[in-house]
Amino acid sequence: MPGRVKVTPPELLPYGKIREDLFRPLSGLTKKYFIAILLPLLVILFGAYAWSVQLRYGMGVTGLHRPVFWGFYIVDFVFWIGISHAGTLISAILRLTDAGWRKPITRAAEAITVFALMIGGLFPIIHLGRAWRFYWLMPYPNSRLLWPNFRSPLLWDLTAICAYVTGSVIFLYLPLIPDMAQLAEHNTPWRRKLYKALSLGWTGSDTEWHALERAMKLMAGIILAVAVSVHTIVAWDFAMAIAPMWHSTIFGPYFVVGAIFSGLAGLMIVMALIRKLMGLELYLTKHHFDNLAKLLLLMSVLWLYFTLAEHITAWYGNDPSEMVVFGARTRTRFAFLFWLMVFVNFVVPFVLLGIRKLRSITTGVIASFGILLGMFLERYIIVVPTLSNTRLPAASSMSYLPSWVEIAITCATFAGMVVLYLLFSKLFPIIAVWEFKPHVAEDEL
Amino acid sequence: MAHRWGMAIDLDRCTGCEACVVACHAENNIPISTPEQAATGRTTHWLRVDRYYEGDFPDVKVKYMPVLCQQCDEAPCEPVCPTYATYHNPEGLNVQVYNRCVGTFYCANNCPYTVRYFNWFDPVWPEPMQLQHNPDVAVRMAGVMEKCTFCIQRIKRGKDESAASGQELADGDIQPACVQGCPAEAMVFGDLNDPESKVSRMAESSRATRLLEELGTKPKVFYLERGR
Amino acid sequence: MERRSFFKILGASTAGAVATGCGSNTDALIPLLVPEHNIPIGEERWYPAVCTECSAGCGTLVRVMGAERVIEVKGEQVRQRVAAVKKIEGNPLDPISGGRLCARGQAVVQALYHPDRLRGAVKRNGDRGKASFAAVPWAEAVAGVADKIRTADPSRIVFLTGPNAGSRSAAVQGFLKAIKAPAASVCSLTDFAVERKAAEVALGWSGLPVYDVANATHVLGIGADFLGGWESPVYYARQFGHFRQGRVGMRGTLFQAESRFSTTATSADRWLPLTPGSEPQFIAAVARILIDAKLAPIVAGLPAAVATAFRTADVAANLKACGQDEKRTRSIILEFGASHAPLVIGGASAVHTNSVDAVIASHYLNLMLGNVGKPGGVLAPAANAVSVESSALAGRLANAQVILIDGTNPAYLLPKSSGVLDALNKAEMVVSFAPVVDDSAAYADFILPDHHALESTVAVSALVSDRTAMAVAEPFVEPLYETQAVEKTLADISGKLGDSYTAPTAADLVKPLLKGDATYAEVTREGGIWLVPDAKPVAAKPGKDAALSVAKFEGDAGQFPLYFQPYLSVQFHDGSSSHLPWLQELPDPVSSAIWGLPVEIDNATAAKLGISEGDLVRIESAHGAIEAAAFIHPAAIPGVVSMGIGGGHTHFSRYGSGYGVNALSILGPSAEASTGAMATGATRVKLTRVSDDGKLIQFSATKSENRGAHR
Amino acid sequence: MASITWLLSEFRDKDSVIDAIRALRAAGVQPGDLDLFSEEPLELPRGVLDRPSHSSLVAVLGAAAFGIGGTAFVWYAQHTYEVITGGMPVFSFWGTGVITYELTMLGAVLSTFGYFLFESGLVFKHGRLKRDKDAPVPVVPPEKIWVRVRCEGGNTVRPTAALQEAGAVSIEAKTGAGL
Repeated sequence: MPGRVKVTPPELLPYGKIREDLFRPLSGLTKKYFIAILLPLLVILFGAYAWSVQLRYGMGVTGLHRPVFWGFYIVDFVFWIGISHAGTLISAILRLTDAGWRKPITRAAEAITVFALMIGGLFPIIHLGRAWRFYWLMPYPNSRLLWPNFRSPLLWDLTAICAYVTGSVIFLYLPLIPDMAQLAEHNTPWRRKLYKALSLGWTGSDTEWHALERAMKLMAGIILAVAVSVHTIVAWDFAMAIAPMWHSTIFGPYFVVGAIFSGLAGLMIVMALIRKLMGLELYLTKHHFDNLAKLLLLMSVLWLYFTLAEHITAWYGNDPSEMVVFGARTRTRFAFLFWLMVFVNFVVPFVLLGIRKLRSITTGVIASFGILLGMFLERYIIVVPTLSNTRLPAASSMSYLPSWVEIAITCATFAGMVVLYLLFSKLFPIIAVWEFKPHVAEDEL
Repeated sequence: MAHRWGMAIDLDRCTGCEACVVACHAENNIPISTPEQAATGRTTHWLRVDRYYEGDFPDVKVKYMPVLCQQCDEAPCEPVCPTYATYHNPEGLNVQVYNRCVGTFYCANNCPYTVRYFNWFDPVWPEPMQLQHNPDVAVRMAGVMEKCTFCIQRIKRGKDESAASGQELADGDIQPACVQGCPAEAMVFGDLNDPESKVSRMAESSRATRLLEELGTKPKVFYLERGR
Repeated sequence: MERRSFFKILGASTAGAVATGCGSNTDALIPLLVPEHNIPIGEERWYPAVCTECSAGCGTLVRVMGAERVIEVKGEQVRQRVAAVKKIEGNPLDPISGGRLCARGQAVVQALYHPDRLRGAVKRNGDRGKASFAAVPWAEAVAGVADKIRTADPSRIVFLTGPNAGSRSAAVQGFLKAIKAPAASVCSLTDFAVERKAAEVALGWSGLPVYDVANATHVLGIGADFLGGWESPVYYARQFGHFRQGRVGMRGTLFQAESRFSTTATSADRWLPLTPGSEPQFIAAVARILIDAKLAPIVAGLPAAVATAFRTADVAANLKACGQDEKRTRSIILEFGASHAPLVIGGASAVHTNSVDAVIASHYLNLMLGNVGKPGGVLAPAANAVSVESSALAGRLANAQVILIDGTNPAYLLPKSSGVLDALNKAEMVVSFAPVVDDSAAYADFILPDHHALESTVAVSALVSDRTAMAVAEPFVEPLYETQAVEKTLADISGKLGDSYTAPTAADLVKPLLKGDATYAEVTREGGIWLVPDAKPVAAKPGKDAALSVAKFEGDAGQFPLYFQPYLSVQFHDGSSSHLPWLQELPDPVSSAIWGLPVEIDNATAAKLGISEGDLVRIESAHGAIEAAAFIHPAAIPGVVSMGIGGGHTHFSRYGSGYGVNALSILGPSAEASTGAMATGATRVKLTRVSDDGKLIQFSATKSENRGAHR
Repeated sequence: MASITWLLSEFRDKDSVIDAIRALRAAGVQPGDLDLFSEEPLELPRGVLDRPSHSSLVAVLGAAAFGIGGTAFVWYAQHTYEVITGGMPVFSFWGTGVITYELTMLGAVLSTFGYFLFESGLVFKHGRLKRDKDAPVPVVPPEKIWVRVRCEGGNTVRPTAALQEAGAVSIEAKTGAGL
């Protein structure tokens, strides 16, 4: 038996072993784990210091200037909101289509969503000139007798992100309940307390299971609608402005596709790491990565299609101010970044993942890192060239480069993702245990 | 009838001397940048004089164009502000309320004229430079957006004076600092709702154009083109 | 006059005692809250004043309001309510400023509240030029200066002044007479000695001719940047506005022939890029074209030599020497000559060795066009126009025993080749009256800081005016620091010497001009005295002979292939405004540069030398070298590099020193022969690229509007 | 007051559970008296043990309530302090549409979650669940399914027989007080 383990599909493993394998990483704290969490914590600490400098002295400590008023923070914002689409969207789509191979992936993906949203949601606050007044965007009866301006796309953002965070936390939480109920049974006292409280006294009765399954089906549908709208609205932050190369109708779907694309890449990396670090080779098999790779290829093509559509319409339209931005992107100042983006977002995935012989977990991870870089660049290329090439040519100005503060804060958010993920995977099984059982009822009907 | 303030700038008169720029600084407590800040693009000029070189040597021409907030009737900066820090006042002015501003930068990004300026740091005036501050104009703190106000404090003062003296406001009684200072009298300010005002007549001129009119922002600054 | 402005004047005339208009309400409401002499909160008062930033003599109107400052009294911080200057505008009653003001005039208030103003008299306690000073009591400083003057050889006392004509110069000349020293020497780029001399030679006028631009139909500027750095920029800009669009159905047309794409050239309809120093040849060609076309006949009074030169000028050769395309130039000149009221404005914004010849020739051109003394032509200066009394600077400085400096900055203005720094180092005593330590004051043994003009009584005659015009102001704000008006300081020094000298006051200057029962008090209420134009203006008395000489340049043409043309910039003028942050961050009209001016290089030269915009380039003459950022100027003349004056102060406050470089410092010592005026445009240089980091800071992009196309 | 007995029986696989339920129903046990406990969701064939649910309706209602309520709130907020910006009307379909949509979705999310807590009985016990809140709950070891039958008045004979017939591994009875 042990020798044949490799070919056994995880669904056919004995349940006890699954449970044991998946719960094992939760217990025991190794030195490695501490270091893995401590290093990113230091990075976060430095990022926090950088932010405190920014709060103390003003936005002047960033690389922003007139007319490039948006820079790394907004790029980060779009990037992280994009990453957040990994989870919810993927797990919701796969759940709705009942794709069986999704099962070991969904939890990991949904966790990415929640953390990426928490991180991404910080940036609209970090980028404010007076961050300590961020709550002025909230609709609450205030002493200024003034409600916020609901016509502002930033209010749309706020509403959408609030809805999305709420939805995705619930979406992550619901399928965790049965697992936590199990975890509550044998464990250290404080963990037992925690899991007990969080599992709300789950007993595993068929009433509960029915409610859970129904809620998950509904949630999958709703969260899909929210996720699409969230990134559409993020895109509309740009598209609603009458700035050249922003005022585009395809920005909504373009951003959604880009978001899923980067989300998948993020998921690929996270899964490969989990697999390696937690010894879950049995559960996250080549099969899963293969499927993810195919999805990545699909999104890569879609992304290229949108990029092409976006640029060819601008080029053909030959609007003078758009052409300046177009030129800056493709020929002059940002050309290197632009073509690097096309290379890592399209050429690299197609070579590494499109050619069957080359397709492996390693190449998938390499391609995914490329895609993450490419998608970061994409957002940079959308934000900066438009702003630095104003409609009145005389107002155009020097290029934008981030300052150490912006870089530190950006790094801190990546570190934050690592820390949050490490904590999460120590507290909760990263693969939904109960979902592993084969569903046979439908076959019987 | 309510006023509708507007400006006309005759580019044929403008010599690019930039007296208007200093007038604006003196009137509006505009922060002084340091060379380090200037090098990173943090200089503030509510009113700037753009220059465009055209033609080949020796028939090169320069077009000077004083660009200030165009006080658009349909201002793109206004709807995007989540806190109503920028809104439209009853006299058609595009008003910036510093206290409400949280600094989202959105208005500046959506301004096709790029006339919005940000306070990157708290402004510094070494003693005794603060004595020059115009008490009619707020000094802005770090983190808020600012821009040309058409010297709203002068409009207010003009209206107060007219109310106190019982004399109706005449065309030209109210002048923003830039208009007042312009040696070539290239800039004219007045009420666009008064068809007899100088600015209304200049706006009717066949030489009159508005900046980026095709965007539908309906600016209230009229430029009279050069050379005719 | 605009009604509001009129109110301002009314307010000003009664200010101090009773507030007017709506202000009385405010007074009634808070009479007990503020001391009597302070201005109620929120209330504005307007006082007339005089702008002394340049020599034009604009009358200004100053907005004063209450303000608060924290001062230290016996080690304690005390809040003090003061009347503070808020804004400076033009005085609408003044025919020169007409209620308008240039950028520098409006920035003056920053000089008043400059953080680096000297708080009192100081004495040098380190090496000369290092600007190391310690405060001393005024009495000690005055005594120190007086002691030196007492023992010095009066003929070796050199008093350097700026170009201002008025109460200050009267006081200085009186003082020098009293101590039996020679008259003051004007050390300035803006005394317009060339233009004065030319007017005297060609038209027999003493004072600067007035060009009636407003009533001309076509103006041909030759070498005179009359809208930028020239005699009276506000006056001419106002006229220009009217000339362009102020007349129904009539738009004035401006042609500008100059070696630099100056402010005037940018405003011109056509620009004729002249080879530096070729103005006389150009004028001869213009004259010949006009004569041939029978548009301007040789008139009586034209000296025979000039008439012959004009009549026989070789148009093709001359225009070639000037770098002009003959066909283009001919059509421009013919349009100009055929116009209803053509006017030539000749000047020397950049002085060449032959500039006086050029300006004289321009006057003769106007005589031929028949516009001298007529509307739309050249008008005679007012009868009382100030003629600057001056002793030649050359030679005296090197031999100076005591150097007193007021209103000028020789260490900055004079090139290194003049030996000015040696003279300042060598002199037994250097005294400066500068309110802020500048390049020259850094060498001073004593600085006896002057009041700011707004804190003192000032009377300044208008530089360019066809009528008697003198702007007069009494102070209306308390002196901020322990400074002292130079008039008083000179009287103190003279008192120590036992002389009975008293400085002439503004009132002394005004009184002879008063007509009827007008009083000095009335004059100060209005801000000046402006009489109607003289009924019988001084007639032109042409006749003195003149030659059309060829300009000479410093430096070998082979080794130094490029002409170097420093110019008076809009923001800094001759560098005297460089310490004002508003002007430092005022984008240069040409390059949009802030905090330091670049050197302007044409496309071809830049391409040849591999220089691109923002590069650091070395500008080297036979007399020195400077390094500045490059600006590739689309309208620079091939082979001519220009640079604004005003950067590179060694000492001029925190805002003025260290930004840009001093273009004047590498000039050769050559001068215009008949006037001794420094030939600012007569030096050749070569350029080399140093690095790509010229630290050029531009506020906005300088681009063409034509942009973007399929590619 | 009738005493109540709960039969707790353990099964090894789903098929025998289905048999057991069918047998119990045949023995007259109401669906409301039956509960299954398992470690994983049991998807039973339709008609075996249906539990009617209103979750979709509740989600729609919640969505509609939030959408309408949110829109009304925006309308109210915009009109209490009318500020004109950019020439846009104070309140418009286009400008508010996005907010309406997001709030609709938020309503659906919250009502779905709320209804889940209610329906599952985890937070709001109701009906049958409230009645049985003191009933014994089996500990579910892996790979096991428990069937709990509520027998009123100690009438356990027929259900026990049905369970045994269906292949129960063990059956134990517990008695407690009913309502």
